[in-house]
Amino acid sequence: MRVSVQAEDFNIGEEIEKLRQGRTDLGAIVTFTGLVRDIHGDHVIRKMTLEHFPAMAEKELIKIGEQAKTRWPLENLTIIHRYGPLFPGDNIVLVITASHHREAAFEAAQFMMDWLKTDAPFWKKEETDNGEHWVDAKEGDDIKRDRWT
Amino acid sequence: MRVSVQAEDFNIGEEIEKLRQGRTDLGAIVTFTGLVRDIHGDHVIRKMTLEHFPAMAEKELIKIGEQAKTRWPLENLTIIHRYGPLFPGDNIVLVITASHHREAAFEAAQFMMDWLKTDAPFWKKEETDNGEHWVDAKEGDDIKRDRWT
Amino acid sequence: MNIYYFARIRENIGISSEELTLPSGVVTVSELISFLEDKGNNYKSAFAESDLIRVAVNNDYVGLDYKITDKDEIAIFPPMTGG
Amino acid sequence: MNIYYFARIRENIGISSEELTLPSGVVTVSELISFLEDKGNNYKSAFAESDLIRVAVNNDYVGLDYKITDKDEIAIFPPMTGG
Repeated sequence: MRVSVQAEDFNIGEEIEKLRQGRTDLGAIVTFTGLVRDIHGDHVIRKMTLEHFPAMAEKELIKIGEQAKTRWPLENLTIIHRYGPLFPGDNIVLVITASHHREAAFEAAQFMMDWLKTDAPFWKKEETDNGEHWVDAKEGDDIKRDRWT
Repeated sequence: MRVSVQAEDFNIGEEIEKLRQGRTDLGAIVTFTGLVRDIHGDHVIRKMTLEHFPAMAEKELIKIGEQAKTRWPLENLTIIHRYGPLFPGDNIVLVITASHHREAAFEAAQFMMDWLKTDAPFWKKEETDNGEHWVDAKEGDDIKRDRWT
Repeated sequence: MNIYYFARIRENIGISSEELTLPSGVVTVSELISFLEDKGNNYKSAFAESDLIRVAVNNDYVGLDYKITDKDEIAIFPPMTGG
Repeated sequence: MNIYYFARIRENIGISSEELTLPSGVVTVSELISFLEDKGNNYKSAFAESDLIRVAVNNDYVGLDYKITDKDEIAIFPPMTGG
């Protein structure tokens, strides 16, 4: 398991290489990449700043990864979450799962994304054509997370 | 939509770049990569040869991509399927979905993989420590495909 | 008509394609397969399990009761195992 | 005890952390928040909606009825919006 909380960008291709390197037992690799969109609702996004709680962020990502590993037969996984100022088109988050079977890889990636949204200590602030504001947590996100429990 | 049936390997990182290049409207990118495993059941796999039906393969992949587009709000998608001799650790198939929202990207990728397994005209032959044989279609694959209908 | 074979069925029969004039009395895919089975044991073993036969006519999947003509391009193959 | 604030709550209060001696009579997180609210309108607005408060003690998420001690590190923040 590789977990990283970082300001720098990540390279998805390189991260996949790291995780599969020298291995011939993987049948399925799923990646999810979350990106900054240029529109949110009616507003144009100019910039998105991600604040995080350094003492907890990596620990919580590891916890989510460990949970996924107990629920699905994963051979390997990667979670990278960025913080700091980001712009439309930029990468925010990357989850990679590797398994013998495609269902496990898909489901574990979805599971981790659902939990990340509600349980990883990160907060998004948007700078829009209508001023700056903190992104509200969506009630739907709790529901998505709780379908796994 | 980019669809390719090819003998050559593909580079996942480059394929993601092609699909997102110059765009700032994508919120979620999901990739699925299917790989040749070194074990199948009790047997060691030395080589896997993928036979295909050239006149139909690309057409069927396009059809599956079009279906995914009518069911989910996808901004872009890629399907690449290799044929010919492959070895453990090699890439077989790549599906990429890009959407504003993560559920659409995840579900459309799963949908396309389920349909590919049963409806794309490719056949796998394995060379194992126990001789050569054609891989049997799994009944479960039909069930997985049919859950979408 | 041209008939193309793929994968296990191609190997069982021993050829990857053949040209044929639509035999009289043959209307459906299923009847074509019965006709081919009479050509020899290689065909018989190729088509032994009807559950494991898939057919495309002019590059579209069809059922065994699909009606064919002498101008059709027929492809016969086992269930797909791609992906 | 040290208290850390994040995101909207940090901005509402105007500081990112402060040191405090556990006030007498304060046992739970919820009571600590009530105590802080009395310090001024910046705290009141930060904590106006109790639904929108999340708390961690010593880097573990806890509920509002969690019992705290003077040695704890408290973090108070709005619902997370990462991912």
